[in-house]
Amino acid sequence: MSDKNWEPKIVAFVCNWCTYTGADLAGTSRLKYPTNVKLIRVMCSGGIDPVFILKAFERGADGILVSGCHPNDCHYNAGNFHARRRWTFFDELLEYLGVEKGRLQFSWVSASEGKKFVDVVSKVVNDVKEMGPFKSYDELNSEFMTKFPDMPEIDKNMIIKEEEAV
Amino acid sequence: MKIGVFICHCGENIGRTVDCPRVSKACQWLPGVEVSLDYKYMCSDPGQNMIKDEIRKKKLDAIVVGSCSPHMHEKTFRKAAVDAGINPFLVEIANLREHCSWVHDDIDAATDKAIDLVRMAVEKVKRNQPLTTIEVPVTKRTLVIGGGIAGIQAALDVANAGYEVVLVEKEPSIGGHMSQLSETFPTLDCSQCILTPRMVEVYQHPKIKLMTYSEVEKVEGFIGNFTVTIRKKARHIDESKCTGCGLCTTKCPVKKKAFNSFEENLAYRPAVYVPFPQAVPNIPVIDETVCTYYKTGKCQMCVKVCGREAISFDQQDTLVTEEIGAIIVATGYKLYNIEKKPEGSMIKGYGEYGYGKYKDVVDGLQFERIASASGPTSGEFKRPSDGKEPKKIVFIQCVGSRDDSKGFSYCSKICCMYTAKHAMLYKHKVHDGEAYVFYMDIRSGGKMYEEFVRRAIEEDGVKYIRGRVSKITEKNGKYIVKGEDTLASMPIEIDADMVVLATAMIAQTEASELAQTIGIPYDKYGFYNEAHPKLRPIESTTGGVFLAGACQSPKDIPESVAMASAAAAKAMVLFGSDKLEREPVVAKVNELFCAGCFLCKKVCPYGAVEVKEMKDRNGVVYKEIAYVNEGLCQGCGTCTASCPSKSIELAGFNNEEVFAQIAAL
Amino acid sequence: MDEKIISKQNLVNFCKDIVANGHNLLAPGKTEYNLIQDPSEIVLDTKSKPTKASYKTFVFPKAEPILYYKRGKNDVVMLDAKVDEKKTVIFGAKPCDTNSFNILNKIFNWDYKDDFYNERVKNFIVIGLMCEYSDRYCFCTSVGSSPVSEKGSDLFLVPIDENNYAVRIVTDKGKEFIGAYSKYFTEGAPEKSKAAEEKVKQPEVAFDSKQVHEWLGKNFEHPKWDGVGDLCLSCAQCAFVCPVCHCFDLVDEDYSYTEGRRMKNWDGCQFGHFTLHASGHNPRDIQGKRYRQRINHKFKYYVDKFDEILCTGCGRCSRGCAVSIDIKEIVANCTD
Amino acid sequence: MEELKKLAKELLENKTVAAVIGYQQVDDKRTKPIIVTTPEDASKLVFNEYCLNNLAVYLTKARIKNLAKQNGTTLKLGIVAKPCDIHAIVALIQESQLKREDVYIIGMNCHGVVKDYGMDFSGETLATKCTPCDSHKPLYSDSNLGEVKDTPKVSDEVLEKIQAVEKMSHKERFEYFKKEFDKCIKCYACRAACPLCYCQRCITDKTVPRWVESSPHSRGNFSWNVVRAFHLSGRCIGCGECERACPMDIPLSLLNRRMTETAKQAFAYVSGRSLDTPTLVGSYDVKDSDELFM
Amino acid sequence: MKVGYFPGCSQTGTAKEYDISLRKVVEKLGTSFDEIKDWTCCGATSAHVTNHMLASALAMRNIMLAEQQGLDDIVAPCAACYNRLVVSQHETMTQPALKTEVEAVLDTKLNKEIKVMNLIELFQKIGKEKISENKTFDIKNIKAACYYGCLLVRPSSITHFDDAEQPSSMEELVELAGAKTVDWNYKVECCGAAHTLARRDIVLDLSKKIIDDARDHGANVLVVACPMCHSNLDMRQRAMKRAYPGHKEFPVLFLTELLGLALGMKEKELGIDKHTIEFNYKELAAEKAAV
Repeated sequence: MSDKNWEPKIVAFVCNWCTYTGADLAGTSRLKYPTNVKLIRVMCSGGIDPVFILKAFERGADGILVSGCHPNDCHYNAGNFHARRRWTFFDELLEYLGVEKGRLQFSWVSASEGKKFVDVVSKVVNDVKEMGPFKSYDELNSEFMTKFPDMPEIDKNMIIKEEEAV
Repeated sequence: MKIGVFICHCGENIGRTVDCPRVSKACQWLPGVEVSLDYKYMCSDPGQNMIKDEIRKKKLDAIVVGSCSPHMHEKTFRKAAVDAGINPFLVEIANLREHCSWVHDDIDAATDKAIDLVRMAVEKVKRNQPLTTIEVPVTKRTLVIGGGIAGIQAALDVANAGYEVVLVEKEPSIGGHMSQLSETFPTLDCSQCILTPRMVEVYQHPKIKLMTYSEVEKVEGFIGNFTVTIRKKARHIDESKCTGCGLCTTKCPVKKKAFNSFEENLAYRPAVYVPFPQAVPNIPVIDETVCTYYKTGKCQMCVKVCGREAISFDQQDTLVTEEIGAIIVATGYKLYNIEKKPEGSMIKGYGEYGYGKYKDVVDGLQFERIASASGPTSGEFKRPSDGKEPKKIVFIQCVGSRDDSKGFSYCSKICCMYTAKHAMLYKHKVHDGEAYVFYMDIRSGGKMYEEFVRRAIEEDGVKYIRGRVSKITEKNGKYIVKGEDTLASMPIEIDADMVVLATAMIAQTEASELAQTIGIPYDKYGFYNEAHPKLRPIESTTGGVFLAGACQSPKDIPESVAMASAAAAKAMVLFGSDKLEREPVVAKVNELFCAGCFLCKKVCPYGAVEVKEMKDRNGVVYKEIAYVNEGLCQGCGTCTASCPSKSIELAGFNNEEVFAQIAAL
Repeated sequence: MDEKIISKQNLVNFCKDIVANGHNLLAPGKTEYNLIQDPSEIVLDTKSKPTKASYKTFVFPKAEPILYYKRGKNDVVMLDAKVDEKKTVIFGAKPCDTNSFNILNKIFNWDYKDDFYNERVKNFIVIGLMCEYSDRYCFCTSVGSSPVSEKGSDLFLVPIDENNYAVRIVTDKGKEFIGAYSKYFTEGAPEKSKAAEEKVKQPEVAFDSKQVHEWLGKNFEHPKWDGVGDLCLSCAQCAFVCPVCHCFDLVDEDYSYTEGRRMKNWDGCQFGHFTLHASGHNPRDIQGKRYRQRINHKFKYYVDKFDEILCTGCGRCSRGCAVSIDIKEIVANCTD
Repeated sequence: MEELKKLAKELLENKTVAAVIGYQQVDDKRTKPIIVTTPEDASKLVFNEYCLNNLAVYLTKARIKNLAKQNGTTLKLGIVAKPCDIHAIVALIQESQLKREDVYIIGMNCHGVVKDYGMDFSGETLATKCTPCDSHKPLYSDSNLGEVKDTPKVSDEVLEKIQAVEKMSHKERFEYFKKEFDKCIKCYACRAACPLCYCQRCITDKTVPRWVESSPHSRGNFSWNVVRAFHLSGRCIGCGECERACPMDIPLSLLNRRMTETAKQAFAYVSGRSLDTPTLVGSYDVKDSDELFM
Repeated sequence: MKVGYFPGCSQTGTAKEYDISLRKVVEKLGTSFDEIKDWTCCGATSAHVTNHMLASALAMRNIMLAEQQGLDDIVAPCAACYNRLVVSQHETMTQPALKTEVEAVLDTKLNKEIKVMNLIELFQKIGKEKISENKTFDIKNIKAACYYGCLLVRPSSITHFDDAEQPSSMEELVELAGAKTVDWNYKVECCGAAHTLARRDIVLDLSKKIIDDARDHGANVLVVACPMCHSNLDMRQRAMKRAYPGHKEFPVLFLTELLGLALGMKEKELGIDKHTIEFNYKELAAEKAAV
């Protein structure tokens, strides 16, 4: 991409029992993956509403990972089976609307698959890096944003990543 | 709202890759954050005291702790918060260790990410609702599934403590695989002799309700409050009348139609049978599939000989419902049948070594029966094909286990020991016989185990060859075993009279189905998963369900017994109090907007969603809506995602909280 | 009033110049009014059916930011949104559309002067076109207008023969505007355009708005409202395609952790939650009450307040209604 | 036609039904819905190729339901329904919005309807929802009326359009739908006209948290249209009312139909066809495939 | 039906009779071959142990030609060719780096996976039932030991053909043709072909074991589907006689020859007279009768 320093923003919606724990295992095993991904924990993949995914895109996510327990292994028996039907439709729909497959990826990662978690995350990050920023979705949002590029800075302290705050 | 942010260095674990002071400084500027601090070990007493002091001093409403995984210390920090006077559900953990410092190298990037994670947690905690734990009653009854040695032990332990037990066994008798064994290692005492008294004790125990020839059909409910439906299969014998005289079994004209599975198919059994003489209960079963009466409507020999009129051909399966507080799963194992198409098996055999083709290639349990004094050969070594005494036996270890390409990757654990035992038993009876053992490694960890193997080699002269067997071919009644002696680096050929395969212990055929019925996870082999491999090896991840014996992984008898007693203790811990506290992570319906499509009811895995009638002032029902039974809800949230109008929310993980996290990205 | 003549060819040239001068040019398309890049695409047809949606969104946008904000730890700064000051020419609008300006000007300049609206209108040049279309839903004549009404137009086109249009200069703004394009215009012949106008078939007058006004004042509670309410599905199609419905809603929308905007969006009185109070109480809880509000607002309250009927008689709401509710029929029935 | 009037009259007279939801003629080539509550008005009922509405939408309306409650008992609601409308009724019953015994279905044999009022009925003017239709006789009905005629055979316009869009690149598709959705004014006519959008409070009206941005700008329109299509996935019965109701001519049936095809291909399920099968959304099969999304 | 045909070098030389009988049998069963034009070495020779790239490229060249010729599947009757083509295709298609390299060497793009069939798969495709349908000559006196050798079934994870240890698909065809089969132990054992020139002693030992086991289990004919196996088992029998006095000659037939007999063709027609060990069905039958 044109901006060399661009780093994609990746959100992962994961279930508490398998993928979150799998990610814990990746940590315990000191495996490495890119910092781009941030996890949002829900109890079960069955509880992941596809609208969360839209919301994350609205908030500038360049790629999204959704992951839960393998089929038959759901902590709640059947949550992921329902999720599977839901995801089938949602993924088909977004794909049809022109969102590339790589932007939204689904996987099953169990609590013992720390390595798989790392592989999955790395794949999402790499795929999204290759595709570049999710400009087309951003442009949906820019309709009324770009007109006023020079918003005044209220409070220097708001730049939260700046070290010398105060 | 005043929020406190506490960043833990975790010694160097977080501090090495995440610049903790920078994180805490940056978080000071988040809206709502009153105080933001970092400390070496937040989970230590001084760390917790710091949190408590700040809560009291600054009158904080909620806290965010940036530390290790919530699975580690969420409870610790919640407790600290409660001590300082705030609701435990107003505590959020930002996982800065497992999800940040340990998985990243770049300090700048990891610190940035840590700030993001804390910010997300702050935004979530702002929306968190104070929740109170839910108390549920406990039914002080235990269900033990499986009547092998593990199930027997667990049932006896719980019953002896004074609690009621329901013991369910799918076979006509309890006893399990242990009852099939000839002798046990490393003491070589008789398996039946030590087991039978236990079986009888179970049968006579006033607190144990024994249900043999029965299977668990449905498990509903949750820890302390399970409702279990058990299918009692039709025995076609009236249990209340039968005296166990056995006349029917001896008079049954069906002689060679059904294999005797207790004898590992080395003998036949009649259509009405008791699996083995010491069976508990000593009540026969009629096998509908071979009984002449069920085929032709004639015969009824058993009816004629039974003086008690106990034969009941039209007996049907019955369903029994039991209220249960804790479940101990002790369903055991089976042997890997590597025959090419083993009947009824999910796992496809790979058919090497001529198993299933050559009659004299047998597996471990078959050899146990041949060696057993009560077995088909009355304890004399005779090979199945022609009944001759084998003069040369080859034992092959690790058949189907430790084998990535054709079998299973895991070590079957007990085969080294029982093969040594087999070879020893053979040598004790056939003094001029030769016994060869092909092994990969000898794994004999355990009290007196290594000594036992040495005895087989040194005293009994069993020949151990390190190497694998490539092929067994048959020639003139002999079995040519081709293999390699890897210590001598030589190919080797032995013309054996009989071959014994130490096939892998694998999960029961319906292990995964039962797991799904109960709602417990299992690994890729079908063995049940423990909640934690080190610290919670007895519990399944489902509350109130405990594991005992080989259903969790291959185990020998002492290990199974130990695990069974541990499971019993776990069940009793549960019964120690009258009420159970449950996390209040449950779904709740917005009654104003629920349209009553009941999609939530359809997707709920626990049947926790019920129909509620909404009535107007005149008592007329104006709509039917969903209602969540808090006792049954386990908090998965599948209902919340499926609700089209978003009129059902999961406490603790409600949509506003998730959205706040997304917004804080 | 001045009148000029322009040939068809010059009309295209005129439009081309408008675009070339950097003005927005709007003309009716199939569904809605479109911004035109290539004026040769414009089809001027007095017999064409009114577009499904009016051009309301160009003066009173369906969604517009009114301010931007940025939150700090303890404070907020705000920045007013501004209106694009580009001149916009609406070309070929029907009299039932142009009439909307007269009506909307009143509400947007009443107790509060709406800068967003007024700024936009200031930059508008409206070129109306005589209308020869009429179907069962048209009733401009019943609300005091007509297919040849110049109300709201700055310039008004009347076809006088196959190749020429009469251009009536209605306002000074219109006069000033065509001054720069005088080369395309020749002197007019008012008698020809008069003749053309007289040939136009006027829709029948369906009701007397005064009587309706009176009836509405007396029949706030009338079982008739429930009948309509039972059929209406509670969407806002009627309000949103209406050239003069002007209700709006204010929403704050974040677009990042600290920044956001306040949006002014169209709202429709037929939505169930339009009048839903935070308490849970809803004064217009059933559809009949909401439809009654719609009719009353248009033919009673607005008349009381501004002496204008809040309706141009374009019939769009009825034409687009999924369940064929015909406002003309209902209003015509508002008599004893 | 006479038999319809006669039946409705009888049903109302003998109090089998409290009302008959049906069609009345407006002019030659135009009908509109009518709710007949008296036997006298039964003569207003008609059925022909201009009966475009899917009247099942009325069955979930509180006031209409109240009509059925008379003197402490609940009468049935009669409805004149095309075979495709009956699919919606089936779906409503499956989704607990209606009880089978509470509705009297006057199932009409149907050979298609026109695209819009005022058109002559022919192959060219056949409504797009009718081209792939295979239900010309009611699946479920209490009375089955109307003559059986052949439906004109025309190509499946919507499917062709779907395929054409599928051939575009992702970028082009995104742009195409952005342009279409941009037209949306959020009048929610699509929602109002849909018999299966019966929620008491739509997800888009939920403000805390804000699920779907209410503004009719690009982003809000995109979200709304995605959520609408998603909520109907596996449920849409293909009556096409949303698209007909849309004042801005957004090709909504493209999305609905596309998801219907997915339901067909991935799960061999067509919504509203059987009262005996569980709904696709809300049930599962352990053998469902991951292939479509993984 | 038309099937792509990759003959391989043996079919034009030492195993000419295999080629002849194959073409005749296939024709009789109503199928014709579309031979790959300009086919070259499959790479099964020393290439695959000396130069991996060369071995892959050689095989893929033939597959590329098949693709360009518009074929969906090809048959490689020689087990060595079959194995090389299948393995190369698998490796090339699953390793992007190798694929790029091979494509560069071949100066083309490899787009589609061509299904490479061995002899038995060919008959499965044509339709096994066609054999029994077209059978005109009774060969019930043949008791065949079906010999698969090493290359036909392995590695099973790539070939996905039959069971690597206890295959049975050839028996099925032979029995459909009317002959009997025996159950024996050496179906997939090595015949020593890799050492055929360098270590004749090993070859003789291994091949003799195969022949002896077949005979011990009551067979009177060995049936093979590989020209390498055939040349070892057939041609080496004279040497075997010298090395192991008392060795009795044992006929070795190609599967296609056996099928040809059942379909009513004469030995000479099928090229069986080219074998070192003579075979004549009439004599076999007569011998059988004499016993």
